[in-house]
Amino acid sequence: MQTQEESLGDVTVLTITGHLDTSSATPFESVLMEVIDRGERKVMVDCGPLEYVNSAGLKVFLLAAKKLETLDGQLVLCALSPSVLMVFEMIGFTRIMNIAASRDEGLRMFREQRAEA
Amino acid sequence: MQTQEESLGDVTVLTITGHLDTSSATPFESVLMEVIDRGERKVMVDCGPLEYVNSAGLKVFLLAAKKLETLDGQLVLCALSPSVLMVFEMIGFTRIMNIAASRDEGLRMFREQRAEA
Amino acid sequence: MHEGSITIRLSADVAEIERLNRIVRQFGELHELPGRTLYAVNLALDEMVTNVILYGFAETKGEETKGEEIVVRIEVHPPELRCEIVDGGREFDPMQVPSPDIQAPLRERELGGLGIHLMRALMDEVTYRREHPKNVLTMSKRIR
Amino acid sequence: MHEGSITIRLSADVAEIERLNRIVRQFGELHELPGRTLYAVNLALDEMVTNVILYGFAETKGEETKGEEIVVRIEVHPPELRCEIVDGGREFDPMQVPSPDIQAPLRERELGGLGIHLMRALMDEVTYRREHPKNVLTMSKRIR
Ligand SMILES: Nc1ncnc2c1ncn2[C@@H]1O[C@H](COP(=O)(O)OP(=O)(O)O)[C@@H](O)[C@H]1O
Ligand SMILES: Nc1ncnc2c1ncn2[C@@H]1O[C@H](COP(=O)(O)OP(=O)(O)O)[C@@H](O)[C@H]1O
Repeated sequence: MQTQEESLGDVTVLTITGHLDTSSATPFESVLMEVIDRGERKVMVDCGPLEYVNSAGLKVFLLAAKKLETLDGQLVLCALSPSVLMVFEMIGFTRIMNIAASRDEGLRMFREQRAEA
Repeated sequence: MQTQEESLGDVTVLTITGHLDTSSATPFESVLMEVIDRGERKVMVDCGPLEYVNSAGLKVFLLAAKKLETLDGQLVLCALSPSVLMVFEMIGFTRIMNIAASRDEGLRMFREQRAEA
Repeated sequence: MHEGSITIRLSADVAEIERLNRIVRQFGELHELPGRTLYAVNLALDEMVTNVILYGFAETKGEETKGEEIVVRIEVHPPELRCEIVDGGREFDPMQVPSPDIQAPLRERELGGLGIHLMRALMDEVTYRREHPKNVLTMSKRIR
Repeated sequence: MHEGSITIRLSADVAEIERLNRIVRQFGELHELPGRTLYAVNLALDEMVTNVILYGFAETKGEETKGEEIVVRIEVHPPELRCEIVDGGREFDPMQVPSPDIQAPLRERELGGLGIHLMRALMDEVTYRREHPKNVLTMSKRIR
Protein backbone atom coordinates (compact mmCIF):
# COMPACT_ATOMS: atom_id res chain seq x y z
CA MET A 1 0.00 0.00 0.00
CA GLN A 2 1.24 3.47 -0.92
CA THR A 3 -0.42 6.84 -0.77
CA GLN A 4 0.24 10.08 -2.60
CA GLU A 5 -1.17 13.45 -1.64
CA GLU A 6 -2.20 16.34 -3.90
CA SER A 7 -4.21 19.54 -3.50
CA LEU A 8 -6.90 20.49 -6.01
CA GLY A 9 -8.11 23.89 -4.75
CA ASP A 10 -9.50 23.26 -1.27
CA VAL A 11 -9.79 19.50 -1.89
CA THR A 12 -7.05 17.19 -0.62
CA VAL A 13 -6.69 14.12 -2.85
CA LEU A 14 -5.05 10.97 -1.53
CA THR A 15 -4.33 8.36 -4.18
CA ILE A 16 -4.04 4.89 -2.72
CA THR A 17 -2.16 2.15 -4.57
CA GLY A 18 -1.86 -1.59 -4.03
CA HIS A 19 -3.28 -3.69 -1.22
CA LEU A 20 -5.09 -2.19 1.76
CA ASP A 21 -5.11 -5.04 4.26
CA THR A 22 -4.59 -5.81 7.93
CA SER A 23 -0.95 -4.75 7.93
CA SER A 24 -1.40 -1.57 5.87
CA ALA A 25 -4.66 -0.38 7.49
CA THR A 26 -2.83 1.27 10.39
CA PRO A 27 -0.40 3.30 8.25
CA PHE A 28 -3.29 4.32 5.97
CA GLU A 29 -5.34 5.41 8.98
CA SER A 30 -2.41 7.56 10.16
CA VAL A 31 -2.15 9.29 6.78
CA LEU A 32 -5.89 10.03 6.62
CA MET A 33 -6.09 11.22 10.25
CA GLU A 34 -3.08 13.45 9.79
CA VAL A 35 -4.83 15.17 6.87
CA ILE A 36 -8.02 15.66 8.91
CA ASP A 37 -6.17 16.74 12.06
CA ARG A 38 -4.33 19.45 10.19
CA GLY A 39 -7.72 20.94 9.25
CA GLU A 40 -8.57 19.60 5.81
CA ARG A 41 -12.34 19.17 5.47
CA LYS A 42 -12.74 18.14 1.83
CA VAL A 43 -10.90 14.87 1.45
CA MET A 44 -11.03 12.68 -1.64
CA VAL A 45 -9.45 9.22 -1.83
CA ASP A 46 -8.67 8.18 -5.39
CA CYS A 47 -9.01 4.38 -5.31
CA GLY A 48 -8.13 3.87 -9.00
CA PRO A 49 -4.89 1.99 -8.29
CA LEU A 50 -6.30 0.23 -5.19
CA GLU A 51 -6.23 -3.48 -6.02
CA TYR A 52 -7.50 -5.00 -2.80
CA VAL A 53 -9.24 -3.95 0.39
CA ASN A 54 -10.30 -6.13 3.32
CA SER A 55 -12.42 -5.38 6.40
CA ALA A 56 -9.50 -3.76 8.24
CA GLY A 57 -9.16 -1.29 5.36
CA LEU A 58 -12.90 -0.76 5.11
CA LYS A 59 -12.96 0.23 8.77
CA VAL A 60 -10.49 3.02 8.04
CA PHE A 61 -12.76 4.48 5.36
CA LEU A 62 -15.72 4.26 7.75
CA LEU A 63 -13.76 5.90 10.55
CA ALA A 64 -12.63 8.77 8.33
CA ALA A 65 -16.15 9.30 6.93
CA LYS A 66 -17.61 9.40 10.46
CA LYS A 67 -14.95 11.78 11.71
CA LEU A 68 -15.33 14.19 8.78
CA GLU A 69 -19.13 14.14 9.19
CA THR A 70 -18.86 15.27 12.82
CA LEU A 71 -16.50 18.05 11.70
CA ASP A 72 -18.85 19.24 8.90
CA GLY A 73 -16.37 17.97 6.37
CA GLN A 74 -16.82 15.39 3.64
CA LEU A 75 -15.07 12.26 2.44
CA VAL A 76 -15.43 11.33 -1.23
CA LEU A 77 -14.07 8.12 -2.75
CA CYS A 78 -13.55 7.88 -6.47
CA ALA A 79 -12.57 5.49 -9.26
CA LEU A 80 -13.13 2.24 -7.36
CA SER A 81 -12.38 -0.88 -9.41
CA PRO A 82 -15.35 -3.22 -10.00
CA SER A 83 -14.14 -5.70 -7.34
CA VAL A 84 -13.58 -3.02 -4.70
CA LEU A 85 -16.94 -1.46 -5.53
CA MET A 86 -18.60 -4.87 -5.16
CA VAL A 87 -17.20 -5.12 -1.63
CA PHE A 88 -18.43 -1.61 -0.76
CA GLU A 89 -21.88 -2.60 -1.97
CA MET A 90 -21.92 -5.85 0.02
CA ILE A 91 -21.51 -3.97 3.29
CA GLY A 92 -23.81 -1.08 2.44
CA PHE A 93 -21.05 1.53 2.16
CA THR A 94 -22.35 2.70 -1.21
CA ARG A 95 -25.39 4.05 0.67
CA ILE A 96 -23.56 5.93 3.41
CA MET A 97 -20.47 7.14 1.58
CA ASN A 98 -19.93 9.54 -1.30
CA ILE A 99 -18.68 7.33 -4.12
CA ALA A 100 -17.86 8.83 -7.50
CA ALA A 101 -16.97 7.06 -10.74
CA SER A 102 -14.15 9.49 -11.52
CA ARG A 103 -12.11 12.34 -10.01
CA ASP A 104 -14.16 14.89 -11.91
CA GLU A 105 -17.42 13.46 -10.62
CA GLY A 106 -15.89 13.40 -7.13
CA LEU A 107 -14.94 17.08 -7.32
CA ARG A 108 -18.48 17.92 -8.39
CA MET A 109 -19.78 16.16 -5.27
CA PHE A 110 -17.92 18.68 -3.10
CA ARG A 111 -19.19 21.59 -5.19
CA GLU A 112 -22.77 20.39 -4.96
CA GLN A 113 -22.50 20.27 -1.21
CA ARG A 114 -21.20 23.86 -1.18
CA ALA A 115 -24.15 24.98 -3.32
CA GLU A 116 -26.56 23.41 -0.83
CA ALA A 117 -24.90 25.18 2.10
CA MET B 1 17.16 -16.76 -24.71
CA GLN B 2 19.61 -13.99 -25.44
CA THR B 3 23.26 -14.04 -26.42
CA GLN B 4 25.98 -11.47 -26.11
CA GLU B 5 29.34 -11.64 -27.89
CA GLU B 6 32.75 -10.45 -26.67
CA SER B 7 36.36 -10.97 -27.75
CA LEU B 8 39.05 -11.86 -25.21
CA GLY B 9 42.24 -11.94 -27.31
CA ASP B 10 41.68 -14.69 -29.86
CA VAL B 11 38.83 -16.22 -27.88
CA THR B 12 35.24 -15.39 -28.80
CA VAL B 13 32.97 -15.49 -25.78
CA LEU B 14 29.21 -15.91 -26.18
CA THR B 15 27.22 -15.37 -23.01
CA ILE B 16 23.86 -17.11 -23.11
CA THR B 17 21.03 -15.95 -20.89
CA GLY B 18 17.64 -17.44 -20.05
CA HIS B 19 16.01 -20.54 -21.47
CA LEU B 20 17.54 -22.56 -24.30
CA ASP B 21 14.63 -24.69 -25.49
CA THR B 22 12.93 -25.97 -28.62
CA SER B 23 11.99 -22.51 -29.84
CA SER B 24 15.32 -20.81 -29.07
CA ALA B 25 17.63 -23.65 -30.22
CA THR B 26 17.46 -22.55 -33.87
CA PRO B 27 18.38 -18.90 -33.24
CA PHE B 28 21.17 -20.01 -30.89
CA GLU B 29 22.49 -22.43 -33.53
CA SER B 30 22.56 -19.57 -36.07
CA VAL B 31 24.57 -17.36 -33.72
CA LEU B 32 27.14 -20.09 -32.98
CA MET B 33 27.46 -21.16 -36.61
CA GLU B 34 27.90 -17.57 -37.74
CA VAL B 35 30.83 -17.22 -35.32
CA ILE B 36 32.44 -20.44 -36.59
CA ASP B 37 31.75 -19.68 -40.26
CA ARG B 38 33.48 -16.32 -39.99
CA GLY B 39 36.64 -18.15 -38.92
CA GLU B 40 36.66 -18.10 -35.12
CA ARG B 41 38.26 -21.28 -33.79
CA LYS B 42 38.39 -20.64 -30.05
CA VAL B 43 34.82 -20.31 -28.93
CA MET B 44 33.69 -20.13 -25.34
CA VAL B 45 30.05 -20.17 -24.25
CA ASP B 46 29.53 -18.58 -20.84
CA CYS B 47 26.52 -20.46 -19.43
CA GLY B 48 26.41 -18.51 -16.15
CA PRO B 49 23.04 -16.86 -16.83
CA LEU B 50 21.64 -19.95 -18.65
CA GLU B 51 18.70 -21.09 -16.55
CA TYR B 52 17.38 -23.97 -18.60
CA VAL B 53 18.47 -26.22 -21.45
CA ASN B 54 16.55 -29.08 -23.04
CA SER B 55 17.59 -31.70 -25.60
CA ALA B 56 17.08 -29.33 -28.53
CA GLY B 57 19.59 -26.93 -26.93
CA LEU B 58 21.99 -29.74 -26.02
CA LYS B 59 22.05 -30.80 -29.69
CA VAL B 60 23.30 -27.32 -30.63
CA PHE B 61 26.24 -27.59 -28.21
CA LEU B 62 27.04 -31.05 -29.61
CA LEU B 63 26.82 -29.80 -33.18
CA ALA B 64 29.15 -26.86 -32.49
CA ALA B 65 31.67 -29.04 -30.61
CA LYS B 66 31.73 -31.55 -33.49
CA LYS B 67 32.12 -28.83 -36.11
CA LEU B 68 34.94 -27.05 -34.26
CA GLU B 69 36.75 -30.37 -33.74
CA THR B 70 36.78 -31.07 -37.47
CA LEU B 71 38.15 -27.55 -38.03
CA ASP B 72 40.92 -27.97 -35.41
CA GLY B 73 39.14 -25.46 -33.22
CA GLN B 74 37.78 -25.86 -29.73
CA LEU B 75 34.52 -25.22 -27.91
CA VAL B 76 34.72 -24.49 -24.19
CA LEU B 77 31.68 -24.11 -21.95
CA CYS B 78 32.00 -22.34 -18.63
CA ALA B 79 30.08 -21.44 -15.46
CA LEU B 80 27.25 -23.96 -15.85
CA SER B 81 24.70 -23.84 -13.04
CA PRO B 82 24.38 -27.03 -10.95
CA SER B 83 21.15 -28.07 -12.71
CA VAL B 84 22.53 -27.50 -16.20
CA LEU B 85 25.72 -29.34 -15.25
CA MET B 86 23.63 -32.25 -13.95
CA VAL B 87 21.95 -32.53 -17.35
CA PHE B 88 25.31 -32.46 -19.16
CA GLU B 89 26.49 -35.28 -16.90
CA MET B 90 23.38 -37.38 -17.49
CA ILE B 91 24.04 -37.52 -21.22
CA GLY B 92 27.82 -37.94 -20.99
CA PHE B 93 28.63 -34.46 -22.33
CA THR B 94 31.01 -33.79 -19.43
CA ARG B 95 33.30 -36.47 -20.90
CA ILE B 96 33.33 -35.23 -24.48
CA MET B 97 33.17 -31.46 -23.98
CA ASN B 98 35.50 -28.93 -22.42
CA ILE B 99 33.63 -27.73 -19.34
CA ALA B 100 35.19 -25.14 -17.04
CA ALA B 101 33.93 -23.90 -13.68
CA SER B 102 34.69 -20.26 -14.52
CA ARG B 103 35.70 -17.99 -17.39
CA ASP B 104 39.30 -17.93 -16.14
CA GLU B 105 39.48 -21.69 -16.02
CA GLY B 106 37.91 -21.78 -19.49
CA LEU B 107 40.53 -19.41 -20.92
CA ARG B 108 43.28 -21.59 -19.42
CA MET B 109 41.84 -24.58 -21.28
CA PHE B 110 42.53 -22.81 -24.58
CA ARG B 111 46.07 -21.83 -23.47
CA GLU B 112 46.87 -25.39 -22.41
CA GLN B 113 45.86 -26.65 -25.82
CA ARG B 114 48.15 -24.03 -27.43
CA ALA B 115 51.06 -25.21 -25.25
CA GLU B 116 50.49 -28.80 -26.38
CA ALA B 117 50.46 -27.81 -30.06
CA MET C 1 -8.37 -22.14 -16.43
CA HIS C 2 -6.51 -25.09 -14.94
CA GLU C 3 -7.95 -27.59 -12.49
CA GLY C 4 -5.89 -28.18 -9.39
CA SER C 5 -5.41 -27.57 -5.71
CA ILE C 6 -3.06 -26.24 -3.08
CA THR C 7 -2.71 -26.87 0.64
CA ILE C 8 -1.16 -24.08 2.68
CA ARG C 9 -0.03 -24.62 6.25
CA LEU C 10 0.17 -21.50 8.39
CA SER C 11 1.08 -20.87 11.97
CA ALA C 12 -1.19 -18.76 14.17
CA ASP C 13 0.80 -15.57 13.68
CA VAL C 14 -0.44 -12.31 12.12
CA ALA C 15 2.66 -12.19 9.90
CA GLU C 16 1.33 -15.30 8.13
CA ILE C 17 -1.66 -13.41 6.67
CA GLU C 18 0.46 -11.60 4.12
CA ARG C 19 2.06 -14.88 3.10
CA LEU C 20 -1.39 -16.45 2.70
CA ASN C 21 -2.62 -13.57 0.54
CA ARG C 22 0.47 -13.74 -1.65
CA ILE C 23 0.10 -17.48 -2.19
CA VAL C 24 -3.63 -17.20 -2.91
CA ARG C 25 -2.98 -14.53 -5.56
CA GLN C 26 -0.17 -16.54 -7.14
CA PHE C 27 -2.45 -19.57 -7.19
CA GLY C 28 -5.19 -17.53 -8.87
CA GLU C 29 -2.80 -16.32 -11.56
CA LEU C 30 -1.36 -19.77 -12.19
CA HIS C 31 -4.80 -21.31 -12.53
CA GLU C 32 -6.09 -18.34 -14.55
CA LEU C 33 -9.06 -17.67 -12.29
CA PRO C 34 -11.31 -14.79 -13.36
CA GLY C 35 -10.37 -11.59 -11.45
CA ARG C 36 -13.62 -11.38 -9.49
CA THR C 37 -13.46 -14.99 -8.35
CA LEU C 38 -9.86 -14.55 -7.23
CA TYR C 39 -10.75 -11.37 -5.34
CA ALA C 40 -13.59 -13.17 -3.58
CA VAL C 41 -11.58 -16.19 -2.48
CA ASN C 42 -8.64 -14.00 -1.49
CA LEU C 43 -10.86 -11.79 0.67
CA ALA C 44 -12.90 -14.60 2.23
CA LEU C 45 -9.77 -16.54 3.22
CA ASP C 46 -8.03 -13.38 4.45
CA GLU C 47 -10.99 -12.53 6.73
CA MET C 48 -11.51 -16.02 8.12
CA VAL C 49 -7.83 -16.83 8.71
CA THR C 50 -7.27 -13.41 10.30
CA ASN C 51 -10.14 -14.15 12.68
CA VAL C 52 -8.70 -17.54 13.63
CA ILE C 53 -5.34 -15.93 14.31
CA LEU C 54 -6.80 -12.98 16.26
CA TYR C 55 -9.61 -14.69 18.18
CA GLY C 56 -9.27 -18.47 17.87
CA PHE C 57 -6.33 -18.81 20.21
CA ALA C 58 -7.02 -15.73 22.34
CA GLU C 59 -7.82 -17.61 25.55
CA THR C 60 -4.87 -19.92 25.35
CA LYS C 61 -2.42 -17.24 24.20
CA GLY C 62 0.99 -18.25 25.43
CA GLU C 63 4.01 -20.23 24.49
CA GLU C 64 2.20 -23.50 23.84
CA THR C 65 0.05 -21.94 21.08
CA LYS C 66 3.12 -21.17 18.97
CA GLY C 67 2.81 -24.60 17.38
CA GLU C 68 -0.83 -24.14 16.38
CA GLU C 69 -1.38 -24.76 12.73
CA ILE C 70 -4.05 -23.51 10.36
CA VAL C 71 -4.50 -25.53 7.17
CA VAL C 72 -6.03 -23.83 4.15
CA ARG C 73 -6.93 -25.82 1.07
CA ILE C 74 -8.12 -24.35 -2.23
CA GLU C 75 -9.44 -26.50 -5.03
CA VAL C 76 -10.30 -25.40 -8.55
CA HIS C 77 -12.79 -27.87 -9.94
CA PRO C 78 -14.72 -26.06 -12.68
CA PRO C 79 -17.40 -24.83 -12.58
CA GLU C 80 -16.67 -24.54 -8.87
CA LEU C 81 -13.99 -23.35 -6.53
CA ARG C 82 -13.84 -24.86 -3.05
CA CYS C 83 -11.91 -23.74 0.02
CA GLU C 84 -11.47 -25.30 3.40
CA ILE C 85 -9.98 -23.89 6.58
CA VAL C 86 -9.09 -26.28 9.40
CA ASP C 87 -7.89 -24.84 12.69
CA GLY C 88 -7.34 -26.03 16.23
CA GLY C 89 -8.63 -22.85 17.86
CA ARG C 90 -11.61 -22.71 20.19
CA GLU C 91 -14.94 -23.92 18.82
CA PHE C 92 -16.45 -21.17 16.72
CA ASP C 93 -19.15 -21.27 14.07
CA PRO C 94 -19.11 -18.05 12.01
CA MET C 95 -22.53 -18.93 10.56
CA GLN C 96 -24.03 -18.30 14.01
CA VAL C 97 -22.85 -14.69 14.09
CA PRO C 98 -25.69 -12.26 13.25
CA SER C 99 -25.16 -9.94 10.31
CA PRO C 100 -24.27 -6.35 11.09
CA ASP C 101 -26.89 -3.72 10.36
CA ILE C 102 -25.74 -2.59 6.93
CA GLN C 103 -28.77 -0.28 6.60
CA ALA C 104 -27.72 1.95 9.50
CA PRO C 105 -26.90 5.60 8.69
CA LEU C 106 -23.26 6.65 8.78
CA ARG C 107 -23.21 7.98 12.37
CA GLU C 108 -24.76 4.77 13.67
CA ARG C 109 -22.65 2.32 11.67
CA GLU C 110 -20.44 0.17 13.87
CA LEU C 111 -16.84 -0.45 12.92
CA GLY C 112 -16.72 -4.21 13.56
CA GLY C 113 -18.45 -7.28 12.25
CA LEU C 114 -17.64 -6.84 8.59
CA GLY C 115 -15.36 -9.86 8.09
CA ILE C 116 -17.84 -12.72 8.52
CA HIS C 117 -20.56 -10.80 6.69
CA LEU C 118 -18.24 -10.27 3.71
CA MET C 119 -17.20 -13.93 3.60
CA ARG C 120 -20.86 -15.00 3.56
CA ALA C 121 -21.74 -12.47 0.86
CA LEU C 122 -18.76 -13.49 -1.30
CA MET C 123 -19.29 -17.24 -1.16
CA ASP C 124 -22.19 -19.23 -2.61
CA GLU C 125 -22.20 -21.96 0.01
CA VAL C 126 -20.61 -22.10 3.45
CA THR C 127 -20.67 -24.93 5.96
CA TYR C 128 -19.13 -25.19 9.38
CA ARG C 129 -18.52 -28.37 11.32
CA ARG C 130 -16.67 -29.25 14.48
CA GLU C 131 -14.37 -32.28 14.10
CA HIS C 132 -12.76 -33.40 17.34
CA PRO C 133 -10.54 -30.54 18.42
CA LYS C 134 -10.76 -28.81 15.02
CA ASN C 135 -13.01 -26.25 13.34
CA VAL C 136 -13.65 -27.08 9.68
CA LEU C 137 -15.08 -24.33 7.52
CA THR C 138 -15.82 -25.14 3.87
CA MET C 139 -16.75 -22.51 1.34
CA SER C 140 -17.62 -22.85 -2.30
CA LYS C 141 -18.21 -20.45 -5.12
CA ARG C 142 -19.19 -20.77 -8.74
CA ILE C 143 -16.29 -19.60 -10.89
CA ARG C 144 -17.29 -16.70 -13.12
CA MET D 1 6.58 -26.54 0.22
CA HIS D 2 2.84 -26.76 -0.44
CA GLU D 3 0.94 -29.89 -1.38
CA GLY D 4 -1.29 -29.59 -4.42
CA SER D 5 -1.83 -30.32 -8.06
CA ILE D 6 -2.52 -28.83 -11.45
CA THR D 7 -4.04 -30.19 -14.64
CA ILE D 8 -2.93 -28.54 -17.86
CA ARG D 9 -4.74 -29.16 -21.15
CA LEU D 10 -2.70 -28.55 -24.27
CA SER D 11 -3.41 -28.89 -27.95
CA ALA D 12 -0.97 -30.75 -30.19
CA ASP D 13 0.78 -27.62 -31.39
CA VAL D 14 4.46 -26.74 -30.92
CA ALA D 15 3.49 -23.27 -29.69
CA GLU D 16 1.95 -24.96 -26.64
CA ILE D 17 5.37 -26.13 -25.34
CA GLU D 18 6.35 -22.65 -24.20
CA ARG D 19 3.03 -22.27 -22.42
CA LEU D 20 3.55 -25.63 -20.69
CA ASN D 21 7.05 -24.68 -19.55
CA ARG D 22 5.83 -21.34 -18.20
CA ILE D 23 3.01 -22.96 -16.25
CA VAL D 24 5.29 -25.68 -14.85
CA ARG D 25 7.77 -23.05 -13.61
CA GLN D 26 5.01 -20.93 -12.07
CA PHE D 27 3.65 -24.06 -10.38
CA GLY D 28 7.11 -24.88 -9.02
CA GLU D 29 7.52 -21.38 -7.60
CA LEU D 30 4.04 -21.34 -6.05
CA HIS D 31 4.58 -24.70 -4.40
CA GLU D 32 8.17 -23.81 -3.42
CA LEU D 33 9.70 -26.86 -5.03
CA PRO D 34 13.48 -27.14 -4.62
CA GLY D 35 15.26 -25.79 -7.72
CA ARG D 36 16.63 -29.15 -8.83
CA THR D 37 13.29 -30.91 -8.55
CA LEU D 38 11.59 -28.16 -10.53
CA TYR D 39 14.29 -28.33 -13.21
CA ALA D 40 13.84 -32.09 -13.49
CA VAL D 41 10.07 -32.05 -13.82
CA ASN D 42 10.18 -29.10 -16.18
CA LEU D 43 12.70 -30.86 -18.44
CA ALA D 44 11.04 -34.29 -18.33
CA LEU D 45 7.62 -32.84 -19.22
CA ASP D 46 9.10 -30.57 -21.90
CA GLU D 47 10.81 -33.55 -23.59
CA MET D 48 7.86 -35.93 -23.43
CA VAL D 49 5.20 -33.43 -24.49
CA THR D 50 7.43 -32.18 -27.32
CA ASN D 51 7.73 -35.78 -28.53
CA VAL D 52 3.97 -36.31 -28.45
CA ILE D 53 3.46 -33.11 -30.43
CA LEU D 54 6.25 -33.87 -32.94
CA TYR D 55 5.83 -37.62 -33.38
CA GLY D 56 2.56 -38.75 -31.77
CA PHE D 57 0.30 -37.33 -34.41
CA ALA D 58 2.76 -37.44 -37.31
CA GLU D 59 0.87 -40.03 -39.37
CA THR D 60 -2.52 -38.43 -38.93
CA LYS D 61 -1.24 -34.89 -39.47
CA GLY D 62 -4.04 -32.88 -40.93
CA GLU D 63 -6.98 -30.75 -40.08
CA GLU D 64 -8.75 -33.31 -37.93
CA THR D 65 -5.80 -33.55 -35.49
CA LYS D 66 -6.25 -29.88 -34.52
CA GLY D 67 -8.58 -30.99 -31.75
CA GLU D 68 -6.11 -33.46 -30.24
CA GLU D 69 -5.56 -32.79 -26.61
CA ILE D 70 -2.66 -33.63 -24.33
CA VAL D 71 -3.43 -33.61 -20.62
CA VAL D 72 -0.57 -33.05 -18.19
CA ARG D 73 -1.11 -33.44 -14.48
CA ILE D 74 1.44 -32.59 -11.78
CA GLU D 75 0.94 -33.51 -8.16
CA VAL D 76 3.06 -32.45 -5.21
CA HIS D 77 2.58 -35.01 -2.48
CA PRO D 78 5.66 -34.82 -0.25
CA PRO D 79 8.00 -36.58 -0.18
CA GLU D 80 7.07 -37.27 -3.79
CA LEU D 81 6.19 -35.43 -6.95
CA ARG D 82 4.10 -37.23 -9.56
CA CYS D 83 3.39 -36.35 -13.17
CA GLU D 84 1.13 -37.88 -15.74
CA ILE D 85 0.85 -37.28 -19.46
CA VAL D 86 -2.21 -38.58 -21.30
CA ASP D 87 -2.33 -38.25 -25.07
CA GLY D 88 -4.35 -39.59 -27.94
CA GLY D 89 -1.40 -40.00 -30.28
CA ARG D 90 -0.30 -43.30 -31.75
CA GLU D 91 0.68 -46.04 -29.31
CA PHE D 92 4.21 -45.39 -28.11
CA ASP D 93 6.07 -46.68 -25.07
CA PRO D 94 9.17 -44.55 -24.43
CA MET D 95 10.50 -47.20 -22.01
CA GLN D 96 11.05 -49.51 -25.02
CA VAL D 97 13.44 -47.07 -26.70
CA PRO D 98 17.08 -48.15 -26.19
CA SER D 99 19.37 -45.64 -24.51
CA PRO D 100 21.77 -43.72 -26.74
CA ASP D 101 25.48 -44.57 -26.45
CA ILE D 102 26.55 -41.85 -24.04
CA GLN D 103 30.08 -43.30 -23.88
CA ALA D 104 30.83 -42.62 -27.56
CA PRO D 105 33.62 -40.13 -28.36
CA LEU D 106 32.65 -36.72 -29.67
CA ARG D 107 32.97 -37.48 -33.39
CA GLU D 108 30.79 -40.61 -33.04
CA ARG D 109 28.10 -39.08 -30.83
CA GLU D 110 24.73 -38.96 -32.52
CA LEU D 111 22.57 -35.87 -32.25
CA GLY D 112 19.23 -37.53 -31.47
CA GLY D 113 17.83 -39.74 -28.78
CA LEU D 114 18.55 -37.49 -25.83
CA GLY D 115 14.99 -36.63 -24.79
CA ILE D 116 13.74 -40.01 -23.56
CA HIS D 117 17.13 -40.80 -21.99
CA LEU D 118 17.03 -37.53 -20.03
CA MET D 119 13.47 -38.11 -18.81
CA ARG D 120 14.43 -41.58 -17.55
CA ALA D 121 17.57 -40.25 -15.86
CA LEU D 122 15.69 -37.37 -14.22
CA MET D 123 12.79 -39.39 -12.84
CA ASP D 124 12.91 -42.07 -10.15
CA GLU D 125 10.08 -44.19 -11.49
CA VAL D 126 8.40 -44.22 -14.89
CA THR D 127 5.53 -46.37 -16.07
CA TYR D 128 3.79 -46.48 -19.40
CA ARG D 129 0.41 -48.00 -20.10
CA ARG D 130 -1.95 -48.02 -23.02
CA GLU D 131 -5.55 -47.18 -22.10
CA HIS D 132 -8.02 -47.53 -24.96
CA PRO D 133 -6.96 -44.92 -27.52
CA LYS D 134 -4.70 -43.12 -25.04
CA ASN D 135 -1.06 -43.32 -23.96
CA VAL D 136 -0.62 -42.80 -20.23
CA LEU D 137 2.87 -42.04 -18.98
CA THR D 138 3.36 -41.63 -15.23
CA MET D 139 6.58 -40.37 -13.72
CA SER D 140 7.52 -39.86 -10.12
CA LYS D 141 10.42 -38.29 -8.34
CA ARG D 142 11.45 -37.89 -4.73
CA ILE D 143 11.46 -34.17 -3.91
CA ARG D 144 14.87 -32.98 -2.72
N1 LIG E 1 -12.23 -17.89 14.81
C1 LIG E 1 -12.88 -17.19 15.79
N2 LIG E 1 -12.84 -17.61 17.06
C2 LIG E 1 -13.49 -16.94 18.02
N3 LIG E 1 -14.21 -15.81 17.81
C3 LIG E 1 -14.30 -15.32 16.57
C4 LIG E 1 -13.63 -16.00 15.49
N4 LIG E 1 -13.90 -15.32 14.35
C5 LIG E 1 -14.68 -14.25 14.72
N5 LIG E 1 -14.92 -14.26 16.03
C6 LIG E 1 -15.77 -13.28 16.74
O1 LIG E 1 -16.75 -12.78 15.83
C7 LIG E 1 -16.67 -11.35 15.76
C8 LIG E 1 -17.02 -10.84 14.37
O2 LIG E 1 -15.96 -11.11 13.46
P1 LIG E 1 -15.83 -10.31 12.09
O3 LIG E 1 -17.13 -10.34 11.38
O4 LIG E 1 -14.67 -10.85 11.34
O5 LIG E 1 -15.56 -8.80 12.48
P2 LIG E 1 -14.44 -8.13 13.40
O6 LIG E 1 -13.25 -9.03 13.38
O7 LIG E 1 -14.18 -6.82 12.74
O8 LIG E 1 -15.06 -7.98 14.75
C9 LIG E 1 -15.26 -11.01 16.23
O9 LIG E 1 -15.21 -9.72 16.79
C10 LIG E 1 -14.98 -12.09 17.27
O10 LIG E 1 -15.52 -11.74 18.51
N1 LIG F 1 5.24 -39.85 -28.59
C1 LIG F 1 5.95 -40.47 -29.56
N2 LIG F 1 5.30 -41.09 -30.57
C2 LIG F 1 5.98 -41.71 -31.53
N3 LIG F 1 7.33 -41.78 -31.59
C3 LIG F 1 8.05 -41.18 -30.63
C4 LIG F 1 7.40 -40.50 -29.57
N4 LIG F 1 8.34 -40.02 -28.74
C5 LIG F 1 9.53 -40.37 -29.26
N5 LIG F 1 9.38 -41.07 -30.40
C6 LIG F 1 10.48 -41.65 -31.20
O1 LIG F 1 11.57 -41.88 -30.34
C7 LIG F 1 12.74 -41.23 -30.83
C8 LIG F 1 13.64 -40.78 -29.68
O2 LIG F 1 13.09 -39.67 -29.01
P1 LIG F 1 13.99 -38.71 -28.12
O3 LIG F 1 14.76 -39.56 -27.16
O4 LIG F 1 13.11 -37.70 -27.50
O5 LIG F 1 15.04 -38.03 -29.09
P2 LIG F 1 14.81 -37.16 -30.41
O6 LIG F 1 13.47 -36.55 -30.34
O7 LIG F 1 15.91 -36.20 -30.37
O8 LIG F 1 14.95 -38.14 -31.55
C9 LIG F 1 12.22 -40.11 -31.69
O9 LIG F 1 13.14 -39.73 -32.68
C10 LIG F 1 10.95 -40.71 -32.29
O10 LIG F 1 11.25 -41.46 -33.42
